[in-house]
Amino acid sequence: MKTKFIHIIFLAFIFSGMNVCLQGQDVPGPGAPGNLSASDHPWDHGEKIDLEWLLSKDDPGTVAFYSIFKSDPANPGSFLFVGNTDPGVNRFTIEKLNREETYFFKVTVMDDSGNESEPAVTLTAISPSRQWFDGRRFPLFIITLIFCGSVVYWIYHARSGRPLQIRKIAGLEAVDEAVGRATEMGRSILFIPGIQDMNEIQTIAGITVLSRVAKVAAEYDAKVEVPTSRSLVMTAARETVQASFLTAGRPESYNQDLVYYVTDEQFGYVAYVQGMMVREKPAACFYMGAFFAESLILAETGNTIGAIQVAGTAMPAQLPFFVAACDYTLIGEEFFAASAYLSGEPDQLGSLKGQDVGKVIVAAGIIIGVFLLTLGTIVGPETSLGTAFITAAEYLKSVILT
Amino acid sequence: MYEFLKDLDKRWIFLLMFLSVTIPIYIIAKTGKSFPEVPTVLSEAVFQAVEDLDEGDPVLLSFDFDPASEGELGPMATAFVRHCAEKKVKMYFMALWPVGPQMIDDAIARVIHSDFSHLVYGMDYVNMGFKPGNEGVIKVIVTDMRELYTTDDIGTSIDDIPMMKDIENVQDFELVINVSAGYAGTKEWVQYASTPYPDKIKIVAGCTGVQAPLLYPYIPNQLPGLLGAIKGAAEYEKLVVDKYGGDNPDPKYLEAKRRMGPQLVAHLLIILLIILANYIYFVERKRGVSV
Amino acid sequence: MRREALISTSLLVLGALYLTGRVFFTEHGMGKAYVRAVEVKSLETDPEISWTKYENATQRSYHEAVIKDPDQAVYQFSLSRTLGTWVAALFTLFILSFLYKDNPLYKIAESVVVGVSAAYWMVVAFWTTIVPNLLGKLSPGWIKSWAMPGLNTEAEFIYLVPLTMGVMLLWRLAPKGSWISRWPLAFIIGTTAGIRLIGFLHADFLGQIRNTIIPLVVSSPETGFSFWDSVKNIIIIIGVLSAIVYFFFSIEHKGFVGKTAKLGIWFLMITFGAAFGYTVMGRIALLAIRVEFLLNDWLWLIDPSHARVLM
Amino acid sequence: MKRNVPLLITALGGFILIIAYFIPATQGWGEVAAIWFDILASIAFILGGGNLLKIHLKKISDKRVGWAYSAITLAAFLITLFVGLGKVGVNPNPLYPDYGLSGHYREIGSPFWWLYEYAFKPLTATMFAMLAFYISSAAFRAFRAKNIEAILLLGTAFIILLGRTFAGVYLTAWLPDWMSGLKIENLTVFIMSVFNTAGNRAIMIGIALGIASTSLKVLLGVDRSYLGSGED
Repeated sequence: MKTKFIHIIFLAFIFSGMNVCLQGQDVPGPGAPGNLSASDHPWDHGEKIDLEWLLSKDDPGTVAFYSIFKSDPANPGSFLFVGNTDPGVNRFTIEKLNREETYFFKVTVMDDSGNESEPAVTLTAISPSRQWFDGRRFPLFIITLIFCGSVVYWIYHARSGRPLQIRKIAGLEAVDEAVGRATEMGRSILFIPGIQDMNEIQTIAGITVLSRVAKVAAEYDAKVEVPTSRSLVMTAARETVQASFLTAGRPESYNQDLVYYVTDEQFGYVAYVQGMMVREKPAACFYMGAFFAESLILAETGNTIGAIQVAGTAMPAQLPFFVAACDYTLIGEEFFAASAYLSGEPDQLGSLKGQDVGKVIVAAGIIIGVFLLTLGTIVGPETSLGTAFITAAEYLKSVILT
Repeated sequence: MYEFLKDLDKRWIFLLMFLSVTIPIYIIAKTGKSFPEVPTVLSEAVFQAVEDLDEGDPVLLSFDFDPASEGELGPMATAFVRHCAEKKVKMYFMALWPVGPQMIDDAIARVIHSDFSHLVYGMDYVNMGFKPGNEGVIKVIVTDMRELYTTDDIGTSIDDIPMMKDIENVQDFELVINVSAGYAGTKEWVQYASTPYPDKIKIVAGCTGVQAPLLYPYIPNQLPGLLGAIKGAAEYEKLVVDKYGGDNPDPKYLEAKRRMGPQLVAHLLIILLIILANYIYFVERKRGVSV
Repeated sequence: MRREALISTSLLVLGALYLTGRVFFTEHGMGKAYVRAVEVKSLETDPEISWTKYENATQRSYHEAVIKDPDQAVYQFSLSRTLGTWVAALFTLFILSFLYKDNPLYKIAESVVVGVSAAYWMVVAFWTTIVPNLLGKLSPGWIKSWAMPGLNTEAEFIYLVPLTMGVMLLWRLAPKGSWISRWPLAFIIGTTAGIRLIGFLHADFLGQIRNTIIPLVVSSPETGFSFWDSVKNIIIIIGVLSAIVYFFFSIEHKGFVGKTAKLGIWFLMITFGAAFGYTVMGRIALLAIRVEFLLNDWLWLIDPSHARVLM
Repeated sequence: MKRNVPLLITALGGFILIIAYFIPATQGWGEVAAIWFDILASIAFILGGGNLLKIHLKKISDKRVGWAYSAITLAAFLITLFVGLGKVGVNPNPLYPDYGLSGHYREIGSPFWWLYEYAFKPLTATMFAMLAFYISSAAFRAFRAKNIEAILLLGTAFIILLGRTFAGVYLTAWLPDWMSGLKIENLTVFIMSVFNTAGNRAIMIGIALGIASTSLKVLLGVDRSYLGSGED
C-alpha cells in the first residue's frame, strides 16, 4: 500500500516535471488509453473482434473522442482508421474483418485542442473466429421453435380425434358450388395457379387448392383447364390433377393436355388467357396463387363472360381488384388456410390453430412493447424509471425481435 | 338518365377513357402547357438525399423495371440520372430484372450521351448489368460485390474498370437509388440492404403506383424518401429542373409533368364514374329493385 | 350484327385511307425511323477489326445533317426500324381492338406475343443462367473459348448436382420412369418451404411487430407533447391488432371478437381503397405512353420532345 | 420408393436450410439453393417449350378451328428462338473481336433486338395498358355504397384519386391553416401513413404466418398434393 502510494507520488512528480519541461513548447497530448485488449466477438460469423481499454486519465475531462485503428494485413506495420467513439466509452466492436488474417489494433485519444495521445496497442495478433451458432438469431430460433411446435402440437391434437373449433370462411363453400354450376351448364372450369414459379409458397398453396377443385370436378365429370406460365408449375400441376382424378376414381378421364404451358411472359400469358376466356366461356374461374397486374384483366374478363369467380392471393397490391371484381376473395392468410379447409383432413385444420398461436405472440409482443414505451414516455425519459422502461422496450425491439 | 346509365355498354366507358387520355396528350403537346406541381415531403426527401452528395461520391442505381412500366418509371430514371450527373457523382448501374440493362442503356443514352457526353464509361459511370437471383443478389452484394459481379454488362472484367477499385460491397456506396416496378425491387432492397445495415446503407426509391402503398410501412426509418408513380416523378422533375434546368429546359426532363395532364382528366373521369355508379345504385334502392 | 360489321369495316377503311393520305400526300410523311452510324473499333490493335453500329436518331438530326452536307452518310433512313415502328403501332391497335370485341386481328397479336415471349424468356434463360451459371461453372475453359472470353474462374463440380437434377426433371419426356422427375421437384419445394418459412418469420413477422412497437403518447423533451402523432400511433396500433383479430381462425366472429373483427375489416377496406386509388395512377400512365407512342412516333401528330422538323 | 423418397428429400432439404440459417458457416446456403433453382427452372424450359410445340403442332395437323393462329405462334416462337440462341447479327464484344459469340444477345440492331423492340415490347406494354380501361369499368360496376365496407373502400379510393392530382389540391386550397390537416394532399398522406400502414402490416403478419405454416405442412408431409399419386 505504501509502496504504491510512493509510486503514485513519484509518477505525479515525473509528470509535473514533464509538464514544466514542455511548457512553452507544444501543448502535450492527452493521457493515453491503457491496457488495450482484443477478444473474439462471440456468436458471430467470424468477422468481428471486440476491443476494450482503460479510459484516459483525462476522461472525463478534455477528451474529445477515441480513435480506433486496425493493422493492414496487406501492408504490415501500417494501420487503417476504423472509427471513433465518444468519451466515456471504453469498448468497440470492429466489423468486416477477414477470418484468414491476423490483426493488431491500436487506440488513441484526441483532446479538445486536437492533440493526439500515444497509442495503446495490442501486443499479440488475433484473428476473428467463426462460431457454430449465430447468437443474434437466438431469439428468432426460439420464436421459430415455439411457432413450429404449436403447429405440430395442434396437428397431433387434431389427429387424436379431439374436436377443433374453426370458424367459417365465406369463399370456401363457393368452390364446390362453382364446380357444380359449371357441370350443370356443361362448360369448363378455368384454374390459374398464379404466374410465379414453384419457388413461391403461394404457387404451392394454389396447387393444393387445385387438387381439391380437380377432385370435385372429376367427381362431377367436369373439365378443368389449367394454363400455366411456368414449366415447373405445369409439371407439378399435372401430377396434382392426375392424382385427384385417381382419388376420385376416374383415372381414365384425366387428360394431360388440359394442363399446359403458355409462356413465361406475364402479359403474353394474360393475352392468351383473356382471349381463351372470351372464346371458351368457362363457367367458373379460380385464381389461386401469386398475381400481379394481370389480376384485374382476368377478373374483369371473367366478369364479362358471367363466370363465378373465386380468387385467393397473398399479394396485398392485387387484393383490392379481386375484392372488387370477384364473387369471393380469400384475403392473405385466408388463402393459405383454404388448402387446410378444403382438404377436410383434421390434421390440416390443426395447423390453423397453430397459426393462431402465432397471432397471440404478435399481439402480446405489440402490447408489451407499446405498454413499456408508453409508460416510459409518460414517466419521462429523464427519470431513471422512464429510462428503464424505454431500455426494456428497446431491448425487445432490437435484440429479441431482430 | 337512369335508364340510359343502367344498361350502359362497357365499351362507352372504354371510349371515354381513351379520349380522356388522348385529348389532353394532344392538347398539352400542341400548346406546350401543363399543370403546376407542388412537391410533397417525400419527393423533397429524395431530392435532398441526392443533393447532399459530394462530387465523386459513389452512388448505386438499381433499375429494376421493364418496358411495361417505363411509362411511370422512365421519367424518374431520367431525372435521377440527370441529377446524379449534375452532382458529378460516380454512377454504378445494376438491375435485378432481366430487361433492366436495357432500361439502363436507354437512360444513359437519353441523358449521359446527349447532355453529359464528357462523362467517361468506367470512370464516371458503369453498367454492371443484370444478375438473376432477385433478393439473393442483394444479400450477396451487401457484403461482397465481386462474388456475383465479375464483369460489367458487356463482359469487361471488373478489375479493368477504374471506378470499381474502391468498391467492395453495397455498404461502400453513399446512396442507393432504386427504381422499381415490383418484385424484386424496393421492398427487397429495404429488407435485405438498409434494414440489416441501417448506418451504412441509405436507400431512396421511385416506384409504381401499385407498389407505393406497400412501401409506406418502411417510411421514414428504413426508407427516407419515395417517389410514388408518375406524380412523384413529376414533383421530383420539378425540383431538379428548378435547380438545374435553366430557363428553357429540354422537354425530355419534363416528361412526367406533361403526363400529369391525361392523369388529371382520367382521374376525374373515374371519380365521375364512381359517382354515377352510386347514383344508379341509390335510384335502384329507392325503386326497390333487388341488387 | 350486320350493321356492326358494316361500321367496323368502314372504320377500318377510313383509317387505312387516312394513313395512306398521311404517308403519301403530306410532305413529311409519318412513322419513319432514322439511325446514326457509329463505327466501332475493336480494342485490340492487332488485327484491327471494325464494324458499324446503328444508334437511334431523330428526324431532326437527320434533317440538319442533310442540310449541312447533302452527301453525308452518318445519319441514315432505316428501313428495318421504320418497318418496326409500323409493326409496333399495328400491334398496339390490334391489342386495343379487343376492347371492342374479340376479332381476328387480336388473335394474330395474341399468337405472336405468345410465340415471341415464350422464346424470348428461353433465350434469356440460356444466355444469363445456363451459360454462365451452369456450363460456365462446370467447364469454364470451354465456355471461355466461345461465349464468355472474359471468364476467369475455376470449375466448381458441385454444379453437377443441379445438372443431375435437371436431367432427372427432363426424364418426364422418357417413356418409362417419369416418377424420377418428382425428386428434383421435391427438392425445389422442400428448399423453397425452408427458405420461405424462416425468411418470412424473420423479415415480415418479426419486422412488422418491431415496427408496430411505438408509444401511444408521443412526447419529447424538445417539442413537448404531440397530439396528432399520438393519435396516429393509437390508430395504427388499434388497426393492426383488430385486423389480426379478423384473421383469427379458431374463434367465431361473435360478440366482442366479432366487433373487433369488424373494425379490422374496415381497416382492410380502407387499405384496399388506398391501394386502388394509387394503382389507377400507374395504369393511366401506361396507357398514356402507348397513346404517346401512336401519336408521336407513328402518326407524327405531336412532337413533345422536339425530335422532328416538319418540312 | 416412388412416394417416400420425394417426401424425404422435401423434408431434408427444408429442415437443413432452416437450420443453416442459424449457423454462420452455412448462412449462404439459401442463396445457393436459389441459384440452383434458377438453373433447374431454366432447364425446365425444355419441358415448357416442348409442350408448346406439341400443342400447336397437334392443332395444325388436326386442322382444328383456328389452326392458322397456331401456325403464327409456332413461327414466331421458332424464329425468335433461332435468332436469339444463335446471336444472329450480333457483333462481337469490342474487347474480344475474335469471338463471334461474345456480344450481347440483345445488341441494338440485331434481329433479336428488333423482335424485342417492335413486337415483344409494344405487345406486352399495350396489354398492360388495357388495365386503364378495365379499372374504369371496375370502378363503375363495383364501387357502390352497399354497406359500410364498400363505403370505406370507395371513399378512400375517392380521396386518394383526388389527392393525387392538381384538382384535389386546388379544391381544398382555401382551407385555413389550422385546418390544414384536412387539405387533400395532407389527408392523402395521413391515410397512407396511418390506415394503410396498419392494414398492410396486419396483412403482412398474417401472410407470414400463413406461409410459415404452409411451409411446415409441406415439410412434414401433411400437405403433399404436389407429389401426385405415387403411381408411375
